Amino acid sequence: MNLQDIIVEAEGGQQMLLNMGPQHPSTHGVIRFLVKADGEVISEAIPVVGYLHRGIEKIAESMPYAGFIPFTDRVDYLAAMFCNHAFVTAVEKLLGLEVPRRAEYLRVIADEMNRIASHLIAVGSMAMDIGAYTPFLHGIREREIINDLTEMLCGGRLTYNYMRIGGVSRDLPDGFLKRLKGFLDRFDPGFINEFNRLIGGNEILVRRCAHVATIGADEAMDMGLAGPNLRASGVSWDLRRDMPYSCYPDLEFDVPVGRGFRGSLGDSYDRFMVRILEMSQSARLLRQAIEKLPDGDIQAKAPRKIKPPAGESYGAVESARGELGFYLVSDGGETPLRLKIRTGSFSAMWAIHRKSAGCMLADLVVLLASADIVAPEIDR
Amino acid sequence: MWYLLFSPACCAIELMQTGGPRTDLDRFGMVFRATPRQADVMIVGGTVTYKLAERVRLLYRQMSEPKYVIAMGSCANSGGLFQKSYSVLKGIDLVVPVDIYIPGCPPRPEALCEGLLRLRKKIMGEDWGAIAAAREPRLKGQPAGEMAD
Amino acid sequence: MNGEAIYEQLRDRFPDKVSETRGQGPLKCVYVKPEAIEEVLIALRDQETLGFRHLSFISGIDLKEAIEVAYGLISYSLKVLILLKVTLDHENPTVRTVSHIFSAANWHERETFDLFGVKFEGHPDLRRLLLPEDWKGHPLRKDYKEEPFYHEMPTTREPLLGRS
Amino acid sequence: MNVYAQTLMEWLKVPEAYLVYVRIGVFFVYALVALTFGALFAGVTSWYERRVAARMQSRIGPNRVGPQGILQWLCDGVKCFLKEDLVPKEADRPLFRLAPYPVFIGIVSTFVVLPFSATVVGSDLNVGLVYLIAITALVVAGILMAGWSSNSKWTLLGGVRSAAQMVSYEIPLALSLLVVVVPAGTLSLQGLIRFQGGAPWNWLVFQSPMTFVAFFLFFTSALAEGNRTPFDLPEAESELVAGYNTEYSGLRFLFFFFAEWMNLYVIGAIVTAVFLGGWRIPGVAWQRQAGSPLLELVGFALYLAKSLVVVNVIIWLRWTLPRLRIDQLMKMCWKYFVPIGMVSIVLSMLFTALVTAVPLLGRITSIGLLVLGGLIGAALLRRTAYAFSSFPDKPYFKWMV
Repeated sequence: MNLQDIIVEAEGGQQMLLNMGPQHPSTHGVIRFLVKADGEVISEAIPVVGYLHRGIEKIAESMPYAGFIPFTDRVDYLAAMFCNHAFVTAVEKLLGLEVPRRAEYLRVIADEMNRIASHLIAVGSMAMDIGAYTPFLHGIREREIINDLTEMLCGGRLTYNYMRIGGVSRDLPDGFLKRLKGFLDRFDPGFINEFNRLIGGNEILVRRCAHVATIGADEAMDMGLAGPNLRASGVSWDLRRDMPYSCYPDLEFDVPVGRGFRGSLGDSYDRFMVRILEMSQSARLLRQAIEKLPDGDIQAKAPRKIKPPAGESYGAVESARGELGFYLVSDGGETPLRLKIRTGSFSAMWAIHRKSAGCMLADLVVLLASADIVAPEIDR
Repeated sequence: MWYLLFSPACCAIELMQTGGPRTDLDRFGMVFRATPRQADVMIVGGTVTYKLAERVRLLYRQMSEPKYVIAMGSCANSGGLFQKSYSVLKGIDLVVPVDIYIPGCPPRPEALCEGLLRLRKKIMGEDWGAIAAAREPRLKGQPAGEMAD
Repeated sequence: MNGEAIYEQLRDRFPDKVSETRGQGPLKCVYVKPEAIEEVLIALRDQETLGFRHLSFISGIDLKEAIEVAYGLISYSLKVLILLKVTLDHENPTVRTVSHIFSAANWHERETFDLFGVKFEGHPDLRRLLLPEDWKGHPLRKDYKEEPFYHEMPTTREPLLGRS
Repeated sequence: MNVYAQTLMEWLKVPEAYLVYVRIGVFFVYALVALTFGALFAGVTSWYERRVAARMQSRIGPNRVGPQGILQWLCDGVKCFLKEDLVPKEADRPLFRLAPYPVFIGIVSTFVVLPFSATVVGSDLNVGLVYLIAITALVVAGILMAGWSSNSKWTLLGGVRSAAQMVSYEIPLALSLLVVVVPAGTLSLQGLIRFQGGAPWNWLVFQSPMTFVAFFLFFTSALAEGNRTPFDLPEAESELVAGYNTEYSGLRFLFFFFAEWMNLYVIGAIVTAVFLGGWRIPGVAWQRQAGSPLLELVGFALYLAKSLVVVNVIIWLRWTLPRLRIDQLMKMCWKYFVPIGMVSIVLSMLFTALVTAVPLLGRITSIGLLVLGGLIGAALLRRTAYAFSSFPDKPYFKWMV
């Protein structure tokens, strides 16, 4: 059944068919929903994705390995560092390359900074979708500081192109760690507490989010959810801890899990709160990484022309939106034979499709925001 | 000037940050409107695929005169990084007329501010008679505006 | 338990349906007969000692003479990723759907159908996911050719500046 | 206004027969002045709101047009004038064109009874409150018309939401006003103001516990009535694009826009008149205030200042609170507000009877409630002071330690 048939069928029936998007203020990026609604109550919200399908996977097949790193930035523009990281991990696994310790630490520092930045947008835009505009801009304010830091680090505000196969592109600039420490002192616990006072504990927000679109643990696993969405459902699964990569085994951190903070397990408020808790864990990781940062090289000796042997590898990192994996098939040439990008938003979007029935129109917006969707990650 | 909240990709974040605390677009009296009817300028920030291009065209037709388009970022200008892709439109000027092109991938907030101020300058220098003449056929014959989604 | 041991177990259980461990590089895989993919996945998911509850991805691979579909599975208890593959005919690739086993597969299969033209039999809603519905061809196949126009929009553009 | 017409006649020595014309003239001028005041207020408030919002969000806000950007609203207005007045192809054309007017009229007509000071009032209707509630119902009709005629589902949803919400909240609104009417014994706005005194303990808010409750009831319901956050569902940007005015552009949108901000003043003015002592100056009898131009001006300034405080609070609320869901909104109205209003009326009657018997009790209650109100205000101030302090170290949630 194609879209036209769905439209015709719904128009003939008792239900109202709403076309939500692609230009709709709350759809994060361009996502379109065909909402079958009976008044305010949704009977089905059919997502129509692909408005941002840029064929990155096809481009990869014609690009040399090193030249593809800038493209990975655009897979998830809110958390571009993770895409860098996952891709270089996949290539390094294929090459069997050992990355210097210092480079690993720099990667982790960059990653965790990016995680904070991404979660800030996630929780802020959730508040915005519920109607409070101010917390979002407070998030943006903190994010600007992180943007400054990444600009110092790699010259980019959004799209970093920081990691290289076998290391990172440049070492820390002077004064970077001091500024990062300054930011952390301000951010955790100061900003997080302020944010919680402003919006996290707001009774209206709690009422809007608690018990809304509850996803149980079994359901979450079945739908392939990952990252904070999965953890909010009570499944303690974090690639950083469970399938360790980079220098995460050296660092101590907790994995916050949803436990029905104000409602039932796995509801929208849990997803919101898990992200806030994760931000403070990221700050903790950053502090440790600054402490332990070793001296040494930042770049392993990688061949100038990267030509990995034929084979397959899967480089996965725990991105801000869950498991981000690059499945790489090489035939021994200069370009990959196939690159498949597995993203968290893709499965989250499917979960939204499944969970939307029975929600109210306003709940769909909450569900969408709480799942933290980024359109290009779905479409690639 | 009120801008339309429509940004497909990466540049959306920079657009938000431009409206945010550091480079405050509200200083120039620019706020976003969610509906194309009330917006004066459509900022197309990001990659436009063929699937989306029809929507961009529709949104442009839904806007009321006088209307302006800003192509933000190299993807919107010419396809940018994704020129080689099979599904990306190579520049939005193939579907809608563009007033200002802002380079960058994504452009910095300062660049976007500059672009908007340039647009303002451009509007100040416009010949009103010519615009009225250009609008004439539309007012007479054609149906005004399409339905919104 | 590492990947090799799991492949071993699978071979013991389905001796004629699961192949030897193949592939080079860090990630090895086993080939499963296309008609057996459902039972193998059910076994992987439901066996207590394995517990592969997470379908990470489904990916098509175009090898020019054949199309492969790869299934990446993660076990929460064993903390390991395994890769299963089926080999399909290049002209008319068809395989049974697994969307009733892992509901996450629903969209992954739609995506694979969209980009590779792999037909998943029994899929409840096999439509194009990413590309417009009237798109011609499956772009991630190696023999895909771009059309000059899509809905009167040119797909190519004259260079703005001469190449210097 | 009749007083002024009389004075003018005597001053100009116009024969008695022309009284009607002079009256019409005076009313016309007054209407113009009131409308200009309303429009000016709406415009400046829209700028002011943007500045306040910007401050709350650590931004600057419009500051380019005029000193501190105060003329920004004028720019936006002119821009809207020049924009194409677009009617969608499939819209119900006459209805679509007509819809903004009821909204605008509904809001502007409230200026008939809203006083500015002791004698400057359009018409001191003896059913002023009833008139207010009745005339603002026009707004619902306009919004519903706009929602329906645009022939778009978003506007329809916005219109229906708005209608449901406004019709529902009119009931607690009226009930809370009745609570006040019981002790005052009048429905006229001027009468209510005269009943109150200048000093805070003579205000109707602190008259009795019931009026105290009614004040909050009224304030909340008025927010809902005026589609302000946390009740701005009809124009919920993230849900319904822009609600009922999605399809409007140019001048017609401007009407909605103006109505929205004028409504701010109307809410502030009603709250001030009914609960906060209106134009009364502490320690001055209202009869004296009616006579002297200077005292009238002072009264007007006081009135405006009080209204502005209320407007300010509304703006703060708008930029802090998220919005409710439609079912929660309805539940709140019918399950809590209406019963509270009903009970308050009954209790208010009993209390009035009691106070008539024991006058001292009334005085004690007033002062007690004033202290309570002061405490609430102090708590609010503490919260505000907190916003100016640096980041806190104490976690908000206990389990976050």
